[in-house]
Amino acid sequence: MTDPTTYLSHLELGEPDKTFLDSNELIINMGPQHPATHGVLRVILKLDGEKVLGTECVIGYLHRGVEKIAENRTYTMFNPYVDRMDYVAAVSNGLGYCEAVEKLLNIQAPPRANYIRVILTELNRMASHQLWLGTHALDIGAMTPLFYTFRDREEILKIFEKYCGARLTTHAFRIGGCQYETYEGFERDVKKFLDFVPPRIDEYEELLTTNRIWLERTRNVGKISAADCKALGVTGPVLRASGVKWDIRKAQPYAAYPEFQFEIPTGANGDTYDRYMVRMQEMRQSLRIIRQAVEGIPEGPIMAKVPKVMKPPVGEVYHSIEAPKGELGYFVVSDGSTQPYRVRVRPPSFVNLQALDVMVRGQLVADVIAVIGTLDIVLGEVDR
Amino acid sequence: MVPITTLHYLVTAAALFVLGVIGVLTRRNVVIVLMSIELILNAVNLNLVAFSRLWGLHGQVFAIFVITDAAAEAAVGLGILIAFFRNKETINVDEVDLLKW
Amino acid sequence: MTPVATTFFFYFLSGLTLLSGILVITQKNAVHSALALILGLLAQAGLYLMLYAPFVAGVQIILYAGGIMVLFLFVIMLVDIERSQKEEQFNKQWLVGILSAGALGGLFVLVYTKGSSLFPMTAGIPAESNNTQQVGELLYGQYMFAFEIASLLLLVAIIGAVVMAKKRI
Amino acid sequence: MLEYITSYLGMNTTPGQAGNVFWAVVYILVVFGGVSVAVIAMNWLERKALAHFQIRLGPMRVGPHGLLQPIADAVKLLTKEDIIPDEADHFVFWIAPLIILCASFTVYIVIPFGPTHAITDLNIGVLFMLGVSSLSVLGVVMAGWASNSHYPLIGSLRSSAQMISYEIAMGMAVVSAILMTSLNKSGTGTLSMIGIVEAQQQQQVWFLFKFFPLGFVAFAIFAIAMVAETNRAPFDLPEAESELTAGFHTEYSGLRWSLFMLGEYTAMIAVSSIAVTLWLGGWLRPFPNTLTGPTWDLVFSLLPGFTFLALALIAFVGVIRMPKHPYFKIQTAGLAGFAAVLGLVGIVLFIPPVRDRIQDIFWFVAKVAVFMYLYIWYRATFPRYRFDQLMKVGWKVLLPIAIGVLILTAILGVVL
Repeated sequence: MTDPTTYLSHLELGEPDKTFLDSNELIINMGPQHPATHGVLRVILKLDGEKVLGTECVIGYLHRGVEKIAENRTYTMFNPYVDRMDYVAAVSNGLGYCEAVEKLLNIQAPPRANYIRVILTELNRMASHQLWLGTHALDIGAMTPLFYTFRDREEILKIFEKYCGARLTTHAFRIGGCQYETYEGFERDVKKFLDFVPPRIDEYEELLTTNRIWLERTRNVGKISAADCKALGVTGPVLRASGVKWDIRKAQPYAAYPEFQFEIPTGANGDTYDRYMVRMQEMRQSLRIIRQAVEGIPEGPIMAKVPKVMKPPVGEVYHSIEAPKGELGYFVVSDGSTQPYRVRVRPPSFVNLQALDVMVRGQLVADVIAVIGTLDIVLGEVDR
Repeated sequence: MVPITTLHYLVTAAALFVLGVIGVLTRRNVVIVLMSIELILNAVNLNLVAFSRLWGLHGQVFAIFVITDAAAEAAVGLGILIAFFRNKETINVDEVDLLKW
Repeated sequence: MTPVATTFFFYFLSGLTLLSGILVITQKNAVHSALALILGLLAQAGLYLMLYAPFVAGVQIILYAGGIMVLFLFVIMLVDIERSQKEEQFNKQWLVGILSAGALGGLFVLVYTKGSSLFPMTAGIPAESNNTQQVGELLYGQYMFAFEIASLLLLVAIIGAVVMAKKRI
Repeated sequence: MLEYITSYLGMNTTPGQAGNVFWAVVYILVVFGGVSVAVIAMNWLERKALAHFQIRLGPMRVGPHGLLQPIADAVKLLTKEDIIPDEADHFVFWIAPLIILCASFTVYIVIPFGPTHAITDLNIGVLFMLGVSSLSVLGVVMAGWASNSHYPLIGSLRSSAQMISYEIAMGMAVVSAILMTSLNKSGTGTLSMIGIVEAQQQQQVWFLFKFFPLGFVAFAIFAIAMVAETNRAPFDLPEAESELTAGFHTEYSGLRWSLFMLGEYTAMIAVSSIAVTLWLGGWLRPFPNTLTGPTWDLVFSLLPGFTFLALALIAFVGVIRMPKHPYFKIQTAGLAGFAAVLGLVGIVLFIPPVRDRIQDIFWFVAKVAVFMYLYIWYRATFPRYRFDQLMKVGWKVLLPIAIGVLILTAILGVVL
């Protein structure tokens, strides 16, 4: 039997210190097999007792080369792949990609398609936030919200399933609009959902918002200033919780968003509690958007005129949307052929994860868990 | 069967005391030296309690004082040990030969 | 409550005490020493019970086994055991040490054999039922001053330990 | 020999005090078996209750409504491979769960289930309980150290700090209750568990309501500290799943792991018993002052039987609501049998001699059961504290309040 350390010797791993008095640091590996790293994130923590001196994220355990795959697929064929990045918000991913390619092709989705897109995307934002809330609360030790949120997320997934047959990786949209007309009773289902979910959100808040332990665990934990957020490129609820009123749905409107009224909730302190509050309010705003959309949904075609063989003119386009986790951007370069020359994704989770080190330095191990939870990362998207 | 008398307890205590003394004199690990001191204190306690059976409860009161003292001693001793370990990275008594560091 | 099988329990408990004492001073690993010491402390608590000193026995369990020994284990974990285990365990004076300790033991035996007539070997059994109360009365009556001094000692020890263990003062 | 056995029956005391070894052994076996069954039942109840808090069903497959699930779990754990890591300190690794288990079970020596239903009555009963239950921290520390791994080590360091910190507040709260026992004519208190309950009987008040709200505050402090002592949510940092994978027992598996669980649940029942004895009047029935007279006595003595009949009724409703599919035939029959057993026990409890004997135990167990439910409730509701916050709560909130309550109790005791 070969000594396993011989394999490691060429890696020049320094021998970690075995003691952890304050003169020495303790280095622990959190993940990739760890219940609270949301998949396969590996964080190397340098600790002084329980205090975090520094972190190092090791990513790539879920790398599948999504961007490279795009170069060998036609524009249409690549569409389902994007669902596999942020698999809890697959609809948003699809919307971003479709709109980017539409921009490249210079076509416009018809208004009815845009309305359907908004409804589904906002529903998916709800689903993503619910999943985030459940797992985040579980990380901090509250078990029960997880089951409540999953119960309600189920209703959203049912609507998706009825609409396009898939629950998670939906592939709901096509380039140029939507493939499917809404099913019989779609509006009724959505309206029923709109009526039933606000009390459920109150229920989550009842468990957490005023809970003393929750407050102590989240207030002043993982603070990040607006300046730091901007410097690191952090977007989404994390940015808004630091007090920056930046939402691409308002700043660079896409789909049917200009036609709806909604607020951008912001926080003040940029701590975990503010991020929690921002997301909770975003859920309510999403409901507001869905209600406006489902009530004002126009009749008409759902698909624009799109050539059977897609050959966009030579050029490049960057299009970004507000995914549940932040700015999701697609940079698509066309060389005039049927396949994209290059697709680059700007995933919000990947960029937001950079802020981890800034947010946890000087805090405790338990806060690392809380902050990983509050960043709302999905490793499929980080590693792509 | 010999009835158990006070002398039995005293002999036990004496043996324990001797064991403690051997530990203090021969071990190099400071933690074990401190533990040997605890052994000595315990031997004294056993003596005190054994005698308290003869001459009233004063012995037990003293035993409680000794336990208090042991707690204080352990806290300070281990505190010194940690401070020492932090500076010299050793817990060997033989190397504790400086009055300052 | 009358003790059952006094002789057996005395030899059992005192044997356990002495065995643990031997283990404490011979074990290589400090954690094993601490474990042996805990065993010895518990056995000694049993001896106190046999001596009709239940309060001292309770204090022994709570303070010694539950408090001081946890502190010891805590510190042993903090300091580097791996390396100290590889070092020489006994110092060079072990022969002298054992000889002098043996001489001390001989002295004890001498004193006990010569002086055993000074005190009665079996004594009236003090009433156990209000032992705690009597100890309390002594502590807060006759030994009030000593008690207060002891509390002061503990305060000093707390401050001392904090100052010692603090990173930067 | 027979005489030795029967002689105890006439004595009105615990077997330990009577010095009757035979009955002491019988009591020990009964308590050991009873606690083990209680732990198994608690395991099932926790999973079911927690499941219903969280709008799910919990175990449903093994036996009707998952009643046999704990047994299936036990079989699974016993047959699992017992893994000891190579680098672990084998002896310490082996003995750590046993220490926890022994410490938790030894406490039951002095728990009074009734005026004579205790293994023995030490006159340092409370001190003994606190001391022995504090020994379980040694097992936790040793398990964490012996695993020779980082997460268990951090877990055990956390737990040792936590348990020592909360023991102090706990002790102060206990002392204020003991102080209350001395408020009688002779002015002498007691540390004996039976004596404490008898003092409550004598003073005609549970210490929970004595000097309201002082007794209540002391009780609340104890109730919080005891959750921390047993490493349960929201103070379950030593085994915080999301932070330290499983804390001090990360490296344990199979039988040894189950010993930790057994120890934890046993300790939960033990500390709840202390709280019940000190503040909730132990085996005394509720409302002894307002609802007096032979009629009320009769009503209260019938309650145990009715409780079991109600449980039987619930089980019977379950039988009716079972699916009628032939697949569920055995399960339905099993549940019906369970209902019948419960009903039978209920009817047996109506027989006058049994009724009078069992009453004390019933009230004690019922009060402990309330605490067990609280434990589950906490776990379903609260997030977990962070380590520094835990220390802050222990040292800066609970301890000063406990000392304040102690001083006020002493002053009131002298003045009144």
